[in-house]
This record gives sequence, structure tokens and C-alpha cells, in this order.
Amino acid sequence: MPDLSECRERDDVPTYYERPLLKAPHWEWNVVTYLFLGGIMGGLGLIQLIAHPERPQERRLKRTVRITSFILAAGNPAILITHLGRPERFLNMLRIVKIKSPMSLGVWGLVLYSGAAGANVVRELAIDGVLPRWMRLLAPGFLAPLQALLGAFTAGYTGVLLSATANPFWGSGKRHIPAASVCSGLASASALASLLSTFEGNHAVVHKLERLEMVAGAAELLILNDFKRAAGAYGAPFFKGKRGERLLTYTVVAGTLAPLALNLIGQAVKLPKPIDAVRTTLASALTLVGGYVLRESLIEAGKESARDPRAAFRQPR
Amino acid sequence: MANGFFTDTTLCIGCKACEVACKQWNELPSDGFVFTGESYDNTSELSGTTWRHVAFVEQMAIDHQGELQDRWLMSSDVCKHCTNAGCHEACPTGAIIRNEFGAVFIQPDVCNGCGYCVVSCPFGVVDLIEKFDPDGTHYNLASLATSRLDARATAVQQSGGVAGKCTLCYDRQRLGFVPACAKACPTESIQFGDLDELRERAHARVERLSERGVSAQLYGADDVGGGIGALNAFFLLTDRPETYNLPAQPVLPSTRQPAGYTAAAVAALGLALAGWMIFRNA
Amino acid sequence: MATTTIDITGLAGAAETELSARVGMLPNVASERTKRLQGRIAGAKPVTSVCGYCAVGCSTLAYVSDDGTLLDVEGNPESPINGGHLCPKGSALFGLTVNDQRWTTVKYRAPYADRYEERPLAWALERIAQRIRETREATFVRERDGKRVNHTLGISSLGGATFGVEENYLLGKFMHALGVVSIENQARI
Amino acid sequence: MPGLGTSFGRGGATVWVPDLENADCILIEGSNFAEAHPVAFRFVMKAKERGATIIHVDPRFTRTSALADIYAPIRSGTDIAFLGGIVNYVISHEKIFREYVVAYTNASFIVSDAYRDTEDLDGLFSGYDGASRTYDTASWAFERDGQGVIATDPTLTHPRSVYQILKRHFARYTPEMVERTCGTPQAQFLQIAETLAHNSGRERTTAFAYAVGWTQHTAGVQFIRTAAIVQTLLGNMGRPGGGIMALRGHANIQGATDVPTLYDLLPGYLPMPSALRNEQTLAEYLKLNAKPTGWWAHTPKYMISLLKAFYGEHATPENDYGYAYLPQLIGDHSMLPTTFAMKDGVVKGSFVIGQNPGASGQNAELVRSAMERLDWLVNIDSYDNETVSFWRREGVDPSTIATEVFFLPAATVLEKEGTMVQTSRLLQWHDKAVEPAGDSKSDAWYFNWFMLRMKALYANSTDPKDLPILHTAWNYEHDDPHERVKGEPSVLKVLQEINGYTVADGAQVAGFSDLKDDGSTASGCWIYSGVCPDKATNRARNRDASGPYTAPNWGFAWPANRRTLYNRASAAPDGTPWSERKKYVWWDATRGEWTGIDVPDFPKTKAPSTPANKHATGMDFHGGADPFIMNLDGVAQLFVPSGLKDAPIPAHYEPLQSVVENPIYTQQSNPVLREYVRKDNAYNKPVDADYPYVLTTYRITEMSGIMTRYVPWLAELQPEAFAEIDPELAVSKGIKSGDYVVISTALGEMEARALVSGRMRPLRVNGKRVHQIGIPYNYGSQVAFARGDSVGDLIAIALDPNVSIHESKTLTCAIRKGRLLRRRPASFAQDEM
Repeated sequence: MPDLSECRERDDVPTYYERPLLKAPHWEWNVVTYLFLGGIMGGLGLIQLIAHPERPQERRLKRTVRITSFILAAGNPAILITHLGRPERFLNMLRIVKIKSPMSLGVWGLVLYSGAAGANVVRELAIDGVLPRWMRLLAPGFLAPLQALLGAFTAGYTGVLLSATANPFWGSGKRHIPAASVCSGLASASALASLLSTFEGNHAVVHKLERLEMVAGAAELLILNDFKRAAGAYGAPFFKGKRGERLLTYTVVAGTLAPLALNLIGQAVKLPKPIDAVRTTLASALTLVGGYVLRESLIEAGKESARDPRAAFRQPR
Repeated sequence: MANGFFTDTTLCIGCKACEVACKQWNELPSDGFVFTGESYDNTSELSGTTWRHVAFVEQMAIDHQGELQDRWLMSSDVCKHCTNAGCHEACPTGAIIRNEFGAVFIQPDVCNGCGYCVVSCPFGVVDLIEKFDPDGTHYNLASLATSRLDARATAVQQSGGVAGKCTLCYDRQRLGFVPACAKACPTESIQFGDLDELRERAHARVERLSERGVSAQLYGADDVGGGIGALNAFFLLTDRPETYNLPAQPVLPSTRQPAGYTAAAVAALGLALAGWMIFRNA
Repeated sequence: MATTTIDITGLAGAAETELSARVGMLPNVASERTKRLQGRIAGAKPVTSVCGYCAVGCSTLAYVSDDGTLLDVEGNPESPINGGHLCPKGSALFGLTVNDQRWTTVKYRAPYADRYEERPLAWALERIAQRIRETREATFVRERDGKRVNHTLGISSLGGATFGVEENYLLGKFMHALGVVSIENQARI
Repeated sequence: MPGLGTSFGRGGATVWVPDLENADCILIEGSNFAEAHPVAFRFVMKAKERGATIIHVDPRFTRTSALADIYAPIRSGTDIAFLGGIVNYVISHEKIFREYVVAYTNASFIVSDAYRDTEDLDGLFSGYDGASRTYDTASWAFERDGQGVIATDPTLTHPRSVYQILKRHFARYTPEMVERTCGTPQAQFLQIAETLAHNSGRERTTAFAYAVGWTQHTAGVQFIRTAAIVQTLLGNMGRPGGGIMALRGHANIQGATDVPTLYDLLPGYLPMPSALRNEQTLAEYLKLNAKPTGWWAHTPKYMISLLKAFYGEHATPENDYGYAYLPQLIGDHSMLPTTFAMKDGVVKGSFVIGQNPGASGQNAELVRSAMERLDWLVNIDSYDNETVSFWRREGVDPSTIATEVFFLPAATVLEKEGTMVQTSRLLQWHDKAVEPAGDSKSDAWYFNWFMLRMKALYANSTDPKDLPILHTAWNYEHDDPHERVKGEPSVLKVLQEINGYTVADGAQVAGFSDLKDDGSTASGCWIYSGVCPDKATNRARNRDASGPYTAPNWGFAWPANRRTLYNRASAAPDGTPWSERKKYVWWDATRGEWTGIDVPDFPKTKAPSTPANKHATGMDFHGGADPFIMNLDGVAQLFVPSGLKDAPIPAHYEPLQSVVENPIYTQQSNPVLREYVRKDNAYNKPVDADYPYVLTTYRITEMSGIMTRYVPWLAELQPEAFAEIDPELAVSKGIKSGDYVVISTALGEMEARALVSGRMRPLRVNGKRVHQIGIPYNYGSQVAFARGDSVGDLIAIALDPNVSIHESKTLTCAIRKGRLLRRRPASFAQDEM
């Protein structure tokens, strides 16, 4: 008798010809970018609030951050629109407010965030005299904490958007992905702010931003580490294989540990200004790359996870 | 009133009339011509343009002495029209609604193709209908007298780039007609009707089969767990759900939202405090 | 009943403008198209036909619009044979008739040609008639071995099981009039 | 047709499809019921739900098997051995329905003492002439007394009684022999035999269903004969939930046999006049074909009425009603011999209408290459196909092909009205839904146009050979001016002519009993008479399904709207139902007539007690308890003394191309099968080591042929030709599901995708492991959405001697992994002009 083992079909967990149960996300670079920028916007929202209004350098930071956050908030929908199957129907998102839909809330969060950020920018410009001074009144004081609140939501929702799906990998990170998204968002935002401040020559705030970045980065690492443990087999597409290595290289080592080290050096040693600027630039760029790769890895791992019928048969609670 | 499907796989003869009747009524294109070598199944899965799919599962002993344990299972899959539907909850435009017949319906004129419902379906049902490619062979809508279909602008053609799935023949139900698949099904493996009645019938059927020595189970007639509740399209199976490419433990995605928002909030709060201390400490 | 509350206010249209209908856990707002939605066969005339694929003889209903366009073909629920059901082929009857792959004009291939040409129907029919006559004249045999046969073996006809009884009758009568005996269809059983 | 026809009197399926629901057991063999007739299969499922046992015997485990209670594998082509085993079982275990058998069959008839059985002659019957490979059937006759009355023995003990002959003949068909021949495990065979016997008798009935899995063999007619014997012995014929369901293929295959486009038949199963017999005059024709006893005594009425319908006023008593206008046959003019004639240059012009022999023909390459010799080809169809485009197939040079080719676009069923006859002999009218697309016309339109044009072309001729054209009655002008202006003939008028009318006043006749043999009536097909009993009524268009499940007001079933044939047999000889449970048609003594839920298949007022008059003619010869009115003796024929060319009772022969030697007799294959030994029709050797696997062919649910391959919804379901292979064979050849494989016979090769499946099972036959390969017969090389080679290219033509049906269900083949480079078979490549 010839060997028939390869003809045997019955396995412990039957699958349907190893075909996927779930449909993979149709999400490419544009959604990755959207989520990445969403995180940054969130972080910037926090920074614009906590920067001290009385200290001139921090005032300046506040102004830069507000303008940047508004530009991002205004531009991000455009990126989302490039992803839509029927882009001309973007406004249909504003037809309803669906509390159960992270996507709906997220878009509304983005819209309101743009509004708050916009108002805060108007205020900045009015203070600067670019706009009539009375226009300050368009942005009452509570808009700053509001932008921060909306920012926190925006950063967090990009995580919930993934984790509250049927995707087994994403679902396995129902706490970790949102938390990591917030951390990564703030780290990236701090990095961006450091970068901008360096370019502006506003060096005084850079160390504070770097400290914030270190805290956020460290938190992100801790969360990812715990995520790996908690996700178990569901996490394989993210933590294992080529994608795991990529995550380790770009997000963990290059994107978090390296900036952490560079920032520590910056905190501990007083470097000459040009060299310090290079250090800051490098650390910030690495953090931003790490943040982007994190989002990209999440999306790509989600696609792979969707293709695994066994993971989809028993979806994480 | 809520209507639904009871698909009794013990009556299915695998003819795929449901697939064709569905495509005919809904004017859906073919999904391409691919020989899979996987039993008699060459359409493989539900898609944005295949709203009924018959699975074929061969369970044959290797060295045949013609024993009766040999089985060839066939089962027509479809959108479950869940009590709590992941896609319905996820849809940010309100394109997905629960209609007056209890079905989950995608309004193609509202959908903007964001694809969030696709990842929110625990059963892998919804998918995006890709844009019509006149040069490609992927969709052969062209072979269905395009000009006439163009003139009438059917749901599918206007909907390039939107999500597609079973409508439970909403447009037929409005006329008092049963869905195309249930109507075509020669052996009444697909039964359509009032859900209470169907569930009663299904439970009775399981008992009758058990008297005949056939062990059968219902899938989705009652709460499937995970927050989804009962399915408005449920199934009678004679093997474990995975055999038919159905999840044994589906979970409603939105049940993960509280944990997610909480975790995000805690993280945000923690970092905000840290930031506050960094910036506000002189 | 274990289903969620079905919000049909949107469908009724009354509350559509209200903000409250658009904001909530699961707002359920029907579009204008959805409100108007109904099957394309609404008001169309069903014509009773029979499936042309196999010999089970399923009765079908072909829905036709006022302008004579075929809209849909489905099983006739009144039939004692199919009770409204159809197999996949029967369910595809629409696609057999309405199909841009279908040839609905005369195709003519001249001797030694490597392609078909479009020719008017009238031309083709007349040309065929002349060829039938030529062949019949050339091959008609009145007697063979002292017996009257009155036939031609130079012409043959094949087919019958895919078209109607009356058409078979006409074909048989026509062929017998010509003296054709090589008449066959799929029904060798 | 002759399988059922010689047994029971008519070739049609005896069963009304919905009546299958009433069966207690259904044996499906030679049919893939669920796949080929899914909608009719719903009645099988209903029977199953009511507790019936469903049995499927087939070489492949199919979707039918999946739904059956019992599936038994069988080696393709060995059904006579299997059913013969059942015959042996029911006789040797005394399971026959004795009362039924004694009263309603010829079991008690005594056969001539000149008869010798296969038991005596090792696989041959008496009368065999080896030189001409024919039987002289004289010795198969019944023994008669001095007055010509058949000798009988109602005790069934006379050694030469049909019953005892059957018993001896089938004695060697033991369960061991069945297993050895068919590969069916004995235990399963016995389980089936017991189930059939248990579900037959007074209280219970078993139905059989078959299709072309039984017919397309060199002994195809005898397959059905064996089934007829089983069903007759078990007493299941003519009864509700019983009978033999012949599942026809094409939509109007029954109609195209009743109103035939078949060379050897005239409408209503009247034979076509043949110069091979002495049928030069009408008198000679009627002498040969009108039977002295039974219903066929009416032949003169039907024939003369047909001639009146054909030639109208030109049919007169003086000219034999135009009988001489009918051409005469000089041989077998069926499709396959005609294809050889075409290849040999005899046929010059050809019509091919709604059929695609270029792909679905046997030896399809022969068909395509034969068409190269035609002067002209007319194809009426709706799609491009392998037949019309034969001149541009791969491997040929069009510039060498002189054939003038015309494609005329055909209307589809939705684009015209008319009648089709389904598998239970039910005439159903379809209305016209839409206008034909483009230039498409109905087939009737074309035939009408050509006939009228011929009449015009020959209008001035005085040549006697042209009189048939000029004298053929042809007046089908449409009453609807919209259709008339388009040249559409009235098919209703055609149906009315088929029904028949009184010549004098043109009034419709009410039924075939009104037809006369004096030229005063005309009828185009007597068996349909009654479908249009008056000008205002078209019973084919009846659409009222109310009433009993026999639905008498839905369509019109020939003959005389009977749903179940031979239903007189549903009552005991005394006219009372065999049982209350199986009550169907019975004698109502108070009203003095037969009654029930169907139209009785019996003279309505002939009492059960009416004695047979063995010296009378016509129907008076039969008694009131002789249910098979079409047969000479009024009973079912277990033994067929005349009318069949190969055997009075079936014997198992191997297919012409087999993988084993005949385990039952020394005689390997049907001694009188028809072979065509020529280079372009190469056979494998009878048992050929180079072609070690059984090849069987079939069709699948999702595909028919041209009618489905262009429909994307169907093409995506089964997009490519495939070959089903068992895992053991696949592993030994290194083949995986989805691989390309090449299957070959001595005739040709084809490429297909492998579908490796445990549903295909190796069998142990006569001590040998036998693998079977299955290939669907749905594909062709023409570019369409569904594509692939035609298995027709592997099948050399070999025919059954009775009906010229081809053997395409059992062949032998070889298989290898890989693709086909050269598409044109060697046997043809060297054969070019």
C-alpha cells in the first residue's frame, strides 16, 4: 500500500481546506499613516496643555504644537479619504454619531479636535497680532484642556479601533493596543515637538520633551512586553517571524531603546549645541520611525491573523 | 417581526442553486473561474459578491469497505444577520442598518467603503466589492449584458468600492417574496420565515434526527455567546462548526470596547500626570 | 424574542430629521433609496415558461417589464413538479438568454476562410436553401437494389432534444419531404 | 426505449415524478439523481423524510450517495451482474410477489424446446450466427398449441416455464459472484437485496430510478431489462411509489422520441419504412407492423392518420395515403454511423440544431474531422460551439477546409412558445416571455421558412421525386398578425395537427380512440391525441395543480393524461386494490368502471372478470386482468421472445473495453455489439495492460455544455474539466488535487485537472485491484468561461445492437501527471487528406 498519510484530512481542529474564516483588512499605508498621525495629534494635544503658559520658551512650544496639531488634524481626513472605496462619501461619516463604533467616534473626535485645535491656533495668531486681537475671544480657555482631552481620545481610539474588531490578534490586545497606542502617540508627539523645537532653536524645552518621550517610550515597551505574554498564540503574527524581528529592530530597539539611550545621554551630559541638535534630531527621527512601524506592524499582523482559521475559530474574549 | 434563515445541512444536496439564484436576483458578477481541487467547491468562500456559499466537506475513510461512516457534508453559508451584529455596530456612516424585517442591511448609497465592517464581522462574511475593472477577468459582469445593467444601475454596479453581503433579499421581502436562495433550494435545506417558528422547527428537527440515530446540533439558533446573541440565519450541523468554517467561539467586537477605552484612559492619564510633573515642576 | 429593538422610525421617515435618531448607541437611519427600495419585478408581468435545461420540466416564471425587457426568471411555485424551486442551471436561465457572449446574428464562414463574417439573415437563408437544393438534386436516389427508397443520404440533420415538440414535428416533416433519412437527436436511449 | 418497451409495452418512464414520495424504498442506480435532476430529487428527499430507504449503487460516491441511506460501490458496467444477483436472491429466497407474477407476467409461459440458454452455451443464447454476429431469434419463441395459443403453467414449475428458465439462468449470479464481478462487498449487496424485498409486496412498494448510467453501454438495453425483471418479480410496476423512473437528460428528450427526430421512427413509435424489410407498400407496412393482439392492433388507424397529417389532401386511398412519399431506410442512419458516412464523403450537407457533437459526441474528433468533408454545415444555436467552429480548432489549417459554414442564431426557450415533454411524459406548454434577441429566430421559424422556400423553389417541378415537397401539407400561419408579419409559424396549429382532427370539418379529435383507418382523420402523433381536444383547449397549457398529487389538470401526460403507466396493476386481478396503503386505481363495480386518482391505463369499462379470448384479435384478446395493454399478451414480459437483438433475458457481458475478463461467462462482451474497426476509431484491447483503469463519464449539476459554459454564474462553480481519482492511485502516480493530468486511450488524449478524492474507491474485482477514474462530459475546447478538453475525444464508437446507443459510461484508460502538448490525436494527424 502506498503511503496515504498526505491524503488524510482529519486533524485535531478541522479547518476548511486551511482557508481563512475571516476577511483580512483592506488597509494599506494610508490607514497606517492615519493611525500614526492620529496618535501624534493626540500627544500634541497633551503637550499644548501642559506646557507652561508663563515661561516664554514653553509659550513658544505651545504655539508651535498648536499650529502643528491643527495642520495634522486638518490633513488627516485627506489621508483617510484616500483610503475610502467611495471617497466622495467621506461626509457620510458625519451623518450619524454611533457610540458603539470607534470609527464613528474617532472621526467625530478628529473633527472636534480640529475645531478645538483650530480655535487654539486662532488664539495664538491673534495674540501674535497676525489676526485681530479680538479673535482671541474665539478660543475661550477651556478649549486647551478640551483639545487635550480630545487628543487623548484620538490617540486612544486608534488602538480601540483595532482591538474592538473580530480580528483575533487585534482582539487579543484589547487593553494593550489602546494603551500602547496612547504611549506611542505621546512618544511620537514629543519626538516631533523636540524636532520642531530644535529646528526653531527653542532648545530649552527639548530636554523636557525628551523626558516625556522617555517616559512614554518606556511605558510603551512595558505594555508591549506584557502584550506578548498575554496574547500568547494570537500574538504570533505580530511578535514572531519576520514581522516580530522588524518590530524588535525598528520599534523596540531603534524606535524606543535607542532614543531612550540618546535622550539619557542628553540629560546626563551637556553636549555642544550642534552635536546636541544632531542627537535630538536622530532620537526624534528614530522614535517617529518606531511609531510608524508599530502601527504598520499592527495592521500587517492583523492581516496575517485574519488568514489563520484556527485563531478565528476561537476568538479571544 | 423578524425573518431569517434556517439552513438544515442534512437536506443540502450541494447543488449551489442558492449561489446562482442569489447572483441572478442580486445581479452579482462571478468571482472568477478558479479550479481549487477542493472537493466540488470552486467558489471557496462568501465574498462581497458571493452572498451564499456552499461548503463541501469530504469525510471518507481511506481504505474503503463501503462503510456508512463515509460522509460528504454540504452546507450553504450566508450572512448570519446577528442579533448583535459586529458590522452594524462598527459602521461609521450608518450605511448598515437593521431593517423592518430584522435583517442587517448595507445601504450601498450610504456606504463609503471604509472597510471597518469587514474587520468587525466575527464570521468573515462582509467584504468590500472592489472597483469594477473592465479589463480584468476578476469580475465578469461584462458578460451579463452590461449595457442593460448599466442603464438600470444595479446595486452592485453603483457600489464599486463599498461593502457587500447578503441583504436577506430586502427588496424581495418588501414585495412579500421569499429570498431568492430559499426559493430556489430544491430540497428546502434553506428555509426562510419567522424566526420563532424556524427555531421551533429546528429544535424539533434535531430531536427527530436523533431518533433516527443522527447526531445533529444547532448553530446560532440560540445565543452563540461572545455577546452576539442568536443568529437570524442559523444552521443545523452534523459535525463541529469548524468543519464548516464556522467559528466555535465568535466574539462581538464591541464587547472589547470598555476594556480598550479604559486602558487608553489610564495610559493617557498616567502620561498626562507625568507630563504635568515634567513641565510644571520648575 | 432575542433580537435587538428594530428601529424603523428612520424607515418611516418621521423622526429622520431629529438629531436623536442620528445619535446613539446604534442609530438606524434609512436613506431615501432604502425607503423606496423594492424588487425590480414589482408590477412586472410574469410569463409562465418551462426550464430548457433538463427533462424534469420545472415550470418557471419570467418577469418582463412593460417595455418587454426580461427582468428575472424564477421557479413557478404553483408547479406540482418543482413547487417554485430550481437547480443552479435553472436559476441561471436569465444568464442564458441575456448574455453578451451570445451570438444573435448570422455568422458565415466562407470555404477556406479563417474567420467568420457577419451576413444578413436573408442572404444566409437563401444561400442555404440553394445549397439544400443542390445537394438534394445531386444525391437523391429513387431506387436501390430494385426497391423504391426515395431518399438522399447526402443531407443529415442532428438535434431535437433541446427544442420543442412542435419544432421536432416540423423538422421531421421537412426532412422527410426532402427525403432525408439521417435524422437524429440526443435521444438515443 | 426497447428495454422498457419490450418488457411493458411502452418505452416511457412509468413513474410520475412526485409519486416517488410514496415509495418505501428507492433504488437509484445508473443515475446520479441528486446531481443530474436536483429538483426531482426533492421527492426522493421527501420519501426519505417519510421513512423510505434510499439506496444508491454507483461507481462513484456522489452527492446522491451522500444523501442516500445505503451506498454501495460498483464497478462501472456491471449492473446486469448486480441486478441479476437481485433476481437470483428474490427467486431463491421466495421473495417474489407470487400473485402478481402469476397474473401479470409471462412467468408461466412455456418456452420452445429449441431454446438454449447461456447456461447451456456458456454465455450465448441459441440462434447465434458467429459470422454475421447476429441472433436468429426463432428459437426464443413460446410454445404454442395447434391453435396458436401459448402453453402456460400457472404453478410455475414446468422446467421450460419462463420462471424456471429465469431461475436457472440467474442461479450463478450469487452474492459471491456479484462481489467478484462488481466489486460490491457481499454484505452490502445482501443488505440491498433484503431491503428491496422487504419493501415490496402488497403493502409496500419500491421505485427504481435510472438514467444514462444504464443506457450508454453496449448492453444498455439489457441493463434496463434486468431492472424490469426485478421490478416485475417484486410486483412494483404500475403501483404508487413503484415503477421505473427513467430520468431523461435534455428538456425535450422524451418529446424528441415521441415526435421523433430519429431516423428509424415516425411519430408515436411507428417504425420508419425500411427497404431492409418488405415495406414498399402501405399494406406490406401494416402487415408487418400492426400487431394481431393488444393495443398495437390499432396501428393502421395511427399510420393512416399520420399520413393524412403529413400529406393532407394529397393523401388518398388511391395513392396509399402518400405512403410512397416517405423515404425508406437502407441501414443504420443513426448519428454515429452517419458520422462515419460524413467522414467517408457520403454526407455533403448537414444541419446541426441545438446539439454540439463537436464536444459532446463520442469520438468527438471524428465528428469534427468528418465535418471537414462537408460541402456545407448549418448550425442553429445561441452560442459559439465546438461544432460550428470545427474549422478553427487547434491543430487544423482553415485554408485546407472547404466547408461553407452557416451559424443561424436561435431563440432561447424564453423567447418562443411551444411544448416540451418532461421525463414523466408530461407535455408542458411554455409561453413566450420576450422577443428573440437580435436576429435570433425560433427553430420553428427556420424550419417553416426552409419548407416554404423549398416549396417555392420546386413549385414548377413535375419530377416525381419532388412530389413529397410539393404535397407535404404545410399551413401554420400564425393567427396573431404581429407574429405573422415576422414570419413566425403558429406552433399551436402544429400541436393541434399533432393532436389530430377530422378531415371533413377540421374539428379536433378528442383522443386517439377517435382516429380512423379510412383517411377520415389526421393525427401527427397519435399518442399525444387528446392534448388539444378542441380548438379552444390546449391541455399542455393546463396550469391548475389542485386536486390529488397526480395533478391531472397540470399539463397533459401521454397517453390520455395518465401519470403512472400500467396502473391497472395497482389493483389485484379481481380489481380491488392490493392494499389500502397502496390504493391507486381500482374497479368500481357499482358504476361498472375503473376509477382512482389517475386516469386508468386500461379500457375504462372492461371489468376485471372479463375473460381473455385467446382466439380474438386486438384488445379482445386480453382479459380484464391483463394490465399491460400494449403487449401482445397483455402481461409484462420477463422473457422477451422477439424484439431484441441480443438476448431474451439479460446476461452479464463485460464492456467492449474492460479491465478484467468476464467472471461469469467465457463470452467476454456482448456477442452482437456493433464495433467500427477503423483507424480513426481505435479501440483499446478488450483487456489492455496499457490502459489499466476503468474510465467512466457523467455530467455534473452545475454544467450541461454550451448552455452553461458561457454563463458566468455557472462557470465559476465548475470552471475547468477535471478527472476524479482515488487517493491510492493518485499517490502511486504522484498526483495531487489540482495538478494537471493527461488521460489517454488508444483513440486520444485529454488534459484535465486532478480532483483527488476518497469518494473514488478502488475495488477488488476477480482478485484484482481496480481503480476507476471519472471525468465529467461537460467541457470542450471552445473558449468560454468554463473550459477544458472534451472526454468525447477518448471514446471510440461502439454501439448497442438494439438502439445504436454508444458505450461511453465504461471504458479503459491510462493516466499520467502532466500537461498535453500536442492537442491533435495521432490517429487523426496522419489521416489528413
